[in-house]
Amino acid sequence: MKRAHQPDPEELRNTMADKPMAQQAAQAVPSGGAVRRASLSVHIMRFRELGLLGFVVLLALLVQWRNPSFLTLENINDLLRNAAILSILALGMMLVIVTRGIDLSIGATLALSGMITALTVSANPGMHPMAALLLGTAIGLACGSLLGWFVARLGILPIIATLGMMNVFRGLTFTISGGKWVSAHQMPDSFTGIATGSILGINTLIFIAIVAYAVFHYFVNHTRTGRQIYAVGSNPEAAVISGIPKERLLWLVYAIMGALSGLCGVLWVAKFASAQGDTAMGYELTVIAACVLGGVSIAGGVGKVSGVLVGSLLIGMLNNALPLLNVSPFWQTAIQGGIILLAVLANVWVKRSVDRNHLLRRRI
Amino acid sequence: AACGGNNNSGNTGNSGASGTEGNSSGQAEAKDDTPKKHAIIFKNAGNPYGEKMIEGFREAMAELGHEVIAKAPDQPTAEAQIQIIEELIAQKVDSIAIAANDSDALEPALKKAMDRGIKVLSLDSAVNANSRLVHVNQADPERIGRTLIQAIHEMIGGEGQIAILSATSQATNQNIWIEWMKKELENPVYANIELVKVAYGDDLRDKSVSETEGLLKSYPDLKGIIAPTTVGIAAAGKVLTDKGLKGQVQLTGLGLPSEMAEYIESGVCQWMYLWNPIDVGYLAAYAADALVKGDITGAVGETFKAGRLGEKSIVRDGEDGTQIMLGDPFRFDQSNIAEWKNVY
Amino acid sequence: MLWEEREYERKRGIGMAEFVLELNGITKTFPGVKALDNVHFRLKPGEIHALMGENGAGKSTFIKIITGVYRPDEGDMLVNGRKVELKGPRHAAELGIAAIYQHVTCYPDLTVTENIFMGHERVEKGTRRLLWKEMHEEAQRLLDELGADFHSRMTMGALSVAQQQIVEIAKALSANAKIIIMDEPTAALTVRECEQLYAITERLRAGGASIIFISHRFEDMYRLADNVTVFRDGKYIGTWGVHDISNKDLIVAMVGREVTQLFPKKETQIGDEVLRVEGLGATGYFADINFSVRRGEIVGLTGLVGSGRSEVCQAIFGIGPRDRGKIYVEGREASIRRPADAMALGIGYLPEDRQKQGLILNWEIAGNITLPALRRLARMGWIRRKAEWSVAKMLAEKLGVKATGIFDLVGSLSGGNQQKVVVAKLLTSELKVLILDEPTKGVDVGAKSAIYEIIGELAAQGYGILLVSSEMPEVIGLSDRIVVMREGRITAILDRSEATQETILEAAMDDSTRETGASA
Amino acid sequence: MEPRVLSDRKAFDAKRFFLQWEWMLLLLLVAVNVMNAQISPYYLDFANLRDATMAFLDKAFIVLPMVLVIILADIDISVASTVALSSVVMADLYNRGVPMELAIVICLLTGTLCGLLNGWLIVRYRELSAVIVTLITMIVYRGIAYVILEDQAAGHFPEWFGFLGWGYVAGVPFILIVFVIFAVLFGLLLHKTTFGRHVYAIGNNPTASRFSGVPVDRVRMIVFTLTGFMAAVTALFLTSRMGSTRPNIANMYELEVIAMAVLGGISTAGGKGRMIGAILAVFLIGLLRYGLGLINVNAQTQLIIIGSLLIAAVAVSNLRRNKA
Ligand SMILES: Nc1ncnc2c1ncn2[C@@H]1O[C@H](COP(=O)(O)OP(=O)(O)OP(=O)(O)O)[C@@H](O)[C@H]1O
Ligand SMILES: Nc1ncnc2c1ncn2[C@@H]1O[C@H](COP(=O)(O)OP(=O)(O)OP(=O)(O)O)[C@@H](O)[C@H]1O
Ligand SMILES: [Mg+2]
Ligand SMILES: [Mg+2]
Repeated sequence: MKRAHQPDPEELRNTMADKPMAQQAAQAVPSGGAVRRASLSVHIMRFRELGLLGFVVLLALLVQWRNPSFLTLENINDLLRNAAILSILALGMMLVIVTRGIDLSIGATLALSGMITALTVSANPGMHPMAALLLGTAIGLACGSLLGWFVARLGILPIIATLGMMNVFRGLTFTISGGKWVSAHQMPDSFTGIATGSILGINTLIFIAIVAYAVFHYFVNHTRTGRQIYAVGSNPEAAVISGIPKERLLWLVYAIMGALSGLCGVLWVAKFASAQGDTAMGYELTVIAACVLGGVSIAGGVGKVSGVLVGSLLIGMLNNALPLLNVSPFWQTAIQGGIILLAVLANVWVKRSVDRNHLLRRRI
Repeated sequence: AACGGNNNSGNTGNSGASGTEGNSSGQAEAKDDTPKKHAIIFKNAGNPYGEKMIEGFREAMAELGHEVIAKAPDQPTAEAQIQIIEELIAQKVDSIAIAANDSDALEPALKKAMDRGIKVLSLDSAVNANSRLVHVNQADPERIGRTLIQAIHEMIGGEGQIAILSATSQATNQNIWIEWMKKELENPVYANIELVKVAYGDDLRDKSVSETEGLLKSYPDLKGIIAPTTVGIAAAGKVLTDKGLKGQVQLTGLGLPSEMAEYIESGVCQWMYLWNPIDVGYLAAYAADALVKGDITGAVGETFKAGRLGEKSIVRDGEDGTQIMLGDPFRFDQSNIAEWKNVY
Repeated sequence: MLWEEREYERKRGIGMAEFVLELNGITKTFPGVKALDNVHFRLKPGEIHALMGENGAGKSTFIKIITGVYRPDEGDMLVNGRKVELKGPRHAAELGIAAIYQHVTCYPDLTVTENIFMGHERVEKGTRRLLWKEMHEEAQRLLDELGADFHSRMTMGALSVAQQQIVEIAKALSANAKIIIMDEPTAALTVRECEQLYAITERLRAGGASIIFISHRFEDMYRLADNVTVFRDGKYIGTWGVHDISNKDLIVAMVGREVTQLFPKKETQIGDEVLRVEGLGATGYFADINFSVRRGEIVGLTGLVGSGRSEVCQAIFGIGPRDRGKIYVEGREASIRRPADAMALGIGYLPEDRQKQGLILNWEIAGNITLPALRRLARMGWIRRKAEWSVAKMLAEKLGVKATGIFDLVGSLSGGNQQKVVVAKLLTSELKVLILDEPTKGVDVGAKSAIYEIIGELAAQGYGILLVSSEMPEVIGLSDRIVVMREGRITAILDRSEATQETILEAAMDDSTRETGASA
Repeated sequence: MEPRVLSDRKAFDAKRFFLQWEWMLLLLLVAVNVMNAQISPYYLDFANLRDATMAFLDKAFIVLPMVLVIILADIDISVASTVALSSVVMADLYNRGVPMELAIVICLLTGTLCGLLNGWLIVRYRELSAVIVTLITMIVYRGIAYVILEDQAAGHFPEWFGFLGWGYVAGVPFILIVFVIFAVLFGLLLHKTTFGRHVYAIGNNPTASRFSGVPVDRVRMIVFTLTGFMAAVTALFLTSRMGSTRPNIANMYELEVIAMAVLGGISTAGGKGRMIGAILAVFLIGLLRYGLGLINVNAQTQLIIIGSLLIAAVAVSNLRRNKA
């Protein structure tokens, strides 16, 4: 029933060969046991993140065994600080992917907003850091809105629109900076303090990420607009027929993604105390990988805030742990890829065995 | 049907037969003063270091009255530089000065250029001896390597663990410098210094930061970090500053004054080195002009006048290459950083 | 502005108007097709109004105009006597119009509750926060009321089509709609579920709603409707009281001619066994399936929705799971691991969901028909276009596909004609056994009798036919033998002579369901 | 039922015919050429034009199978890594004393194997989509290339190997000839054979295809394997052009390849598009880049121009379709 007209590799799944397990749960119990069934299926849904979380914990223990400095407070703080930007971007990307889209331009948007903000701050050292954050976010928002307009109104496929704008934004960054970098000495301490300072005893970056997660959790699960975004991703045709403002929501999703990229641009520049033209080049693929690890379905409609969090943490952990393990630099990429592959496959195996158990339990 | 690459030796690196004589063929070498077209290719666009180099190149060419074509690909890859070389060949430029993204991979393309009578030289980051007439070397790799070890030795008081934070694992320059550093360390003077690791930050900010943090955690007794790359040293400076390790872990290496001013002024990095990229470009321009005019051919012993830099001579570079030395690396410390930080 | 309209209505008093809904002179053209041509329609308060017509008559298009999905080229629409110009689906919903569409339009990844409340969620005043608990409870209440056997927190995609239909109805109920439109809601339902639906519909009417009901089943109309309106080829034919018009006249109105015999059972020579399954089983789906089909025989396979018929068929066809049992074709044990194996052995399968499983909607008729037989129409992998087209033309004409040519896009055909194209796909290969899964689902009388005729003819030609159907008259009328399934097992194999509605239902339902549903 | 006669003539629909995307591309291509010739005196030089094709054709080899992949509604982002791995394997073997001929064969095998592994993972683990699988193998393949060559470059190939990337046959670049042959083969494969028809069918509706007996899994495996093979072909030509190789070769090629296919009218939603469009797009982007390079437009402006072109072209085609 899912997207009858839309060619979709996912659709193969819906053939009789492998039906969603909840359905099997539904048939397993005769009518009357509705409540029991629901709780069962709810548990299975949770299982995904749990499985991944288990993997993360296992990996953490393994690393800890090899290098005891891994699970120190300081290292965990470093890890989270480094994963903060990734995890914020992954939130926006989750929404984009939920609507069956993809955004390849975020690295470029991030660089553009970071560069403009850095230039502004270096010209006006007195600028309040909050103003810098707002400026960056606004620039990202503008970029994202433009993209959203292309996707929602002109109907350009997201992969093309964002690929094109990736080039444009990147080119603009180079042009605006005139080939120069903005360096640490040009940035006032108040600005770089965005990344080093702390709020309520938590590093600002981590704090911002936590706030972003809280806001997103609320937005996605407890507001109409949030749920409608999922509806659009789940079945765009149905969404149109039932009067959901699909175009506006698509636009909103890209605008949010842009705003987050803009915000992260400022954070990035503040964190590294340097703005360059090639900042975060290719970073979009890492962000997408985090989403995918976190169980966001490329086919749309599926994706959870908690999953994205775990996915980003896993990637953040890999980046943090491999240098600690004294792995040869030449092996790092391969190992990283291998672990991601393993995590994804393990997820599938677990899911399949759960399915099989359900089938076995069915009464015929 | 022609084909590139007449490379017949089997070893890597700077090898191969004489690349110079056979190529300076044909072309009329009348010493005319008509304006020529000189091209410079940098590694990638949007790199202030490269911009400065190009600035120096332009400055010299303006003095000489020639036209400059300055190019850089959007990404630092050899593939993109090959394409640019093709475009320059088509425009029939007179010389190409290139800061290479890969020492070997440009060989067929540059040979094609030389076959068409274009004078090819490399600057900053060399191509192998086969694919150039001469290399304009910003500083002697041996001097850089040894100087950096000497510097860290002095900073940490002659004893303790040190680590190197490099660019990518295949960056040619860095690898040569690291080789020299290791050679220098063999000197008994450094018996108490232990090089614990060479980490690679890939010239990416985030990766360099993670790698630095990893070093600090894996080697709690680490006394010093040498980062012979501009991105790496700035990232390391930032990490040391943020973690309040000033004075506990020393930092030196090669960095841009503008990027490092903050850390040199604060003392996180007591001093570091770099050459003047403007002069590198400037020197390359005079060398290119001399090559085109036929004043030099790239052979050892030849000399030419390089504007404000005075008389320069061509010296041997390794087995079979030749190079022009700019001079020693320049030391930046608290006394002079203020005047340089706004230059480049 | 909307508020003003409502306010105005309130002052006038709802129900004062003679008709809750009135459409005049509606015309709608799609590129190349005049789907509706100056049609009229009137709906009285508290009425159940059947809308009938052949496939492609324009019924669904008409519905989409009422719900604001399409805008009419010409014509007026009056709600409660007031002229409205719909701005979109949401506007229609605000006017109290809700529709259950022919092709279920749900959000498979969301929960049942969300599906029910999408577009009119309950939110906290002020904070606009969604009131999940309240919605879940309300949804569950609606579902319980509708006799659903699933939970409101389940994922929609996990439900069967019938269950999804119930959710759609719950959605209309939750929106408090005053005008409810159901486009072929019974097409995917079995007898028991139809009964439930009738009851629900009656209750809706009792609650003050007016209902437009589209169906190809006459039984639906007689059981429910007060009046019936007939469209044909996009034109308005007439409106009658259900009991004022004879069945025969109604069919003439719909089809434009007389449809003589509905079940043209030809006398066929029943020959040797072509297909036999022994001990077929798939963990969690079905078990111990034994039956056989002989040459020239039509074996009906029936049961309630979800009894596992489709799974059995697909296992035989090599596309579904199967972990036990043997399949024999013409006495020889067959190893079938994928559809191509089954087709090579002479087994063809007509899938139950023609849009998803049967057709490539944005392809031409020709390409669709020849897809299963491409290999044979090609020389060393090279497609021979001429041969391909002539086969397609021959089959499409033989089955009477209503289109301008074989290069029409299948997606632009009406349901019945799409179904004929799916049947044509089967005939491209040289088959011995045809497994037809609900071949007349959502097909009009005319096309239905055409398909029955085709089935009879195929049996006469010596095909062994396994006919899966939920429609009792169809199964009884066509089959030589009837296999009845319940919850993944065969509960009875009845001979033509012993098969009646009662005997079949008895085998199809277990004790608990029989009490509620056996009145049919 | 009344007998009905169905036409089996394809009515010539002038509007539809001229609204085809390929015309638009052709028009753009002509425009680019005219513009280039106008602004650069070096452009209309036969030798230059001929050599220009050599500079961008290497990645074009991957565009051909990528068209099939995208029509299947899949995507393969591991291609650049496959190029790197096959190139590195070949060079490393050669430098270890394996004869070049054999090394080339192994290079092709490596690419094919990478593609096969992609295909196998995608088919075996249907829960994962092609994006996910190839995103991961992209990292893995590149990683293995690093493991093999570490920080070394490998090269010093025999002289004849340079012919692949730099040689001419009767004045025509060898790489162009090979590309034309492959392009024709792929065009025929996609448009004239059952295999091609199956690819379109799967891209449009995989479920219905399965029910029609189309060997869905096999077709997908073959297409991904072909992609791997063509990536290895690219590796051959690219390595020949560079004369040596490193693990970071062909960086970010995947996005350029996808951009070319997509500009060529191949819809990432699957089931739509034609080979000729992609080929036109290859030349369009290649020649545009070359022209911009000749007038020394800087890299950042080139990025902006190419990005805007991609969007503008697709936007215009969308607008036209909506109007039609
Ligand atoms: N979006 C569309 N584009 C083009 N033609 C269409 C479209 N929708 C419907 N049509 C055509 O309009 C006519 C009426 O179709 P409609 O779906 O309303 O018929 P129907 O009466 O509901 O048939 P069925 O009983 O099979 O559901 C058909 O000829 C159909 O091909
Ligand atoms: N399109 C579908 N999507 C999801 N689940 C389905 C779908 N079709 C059937 N099912 C589920 O598969 C189970 C087995 O149903 P199956 O289709 O084999 O039954 P059936 O007796 O053939 O019924 P029907 O004739 O309606 O297909 C059913 O319980 C139903 O929940
Ligand atoms: Mg209809
Ligand atoms: Mg069924």
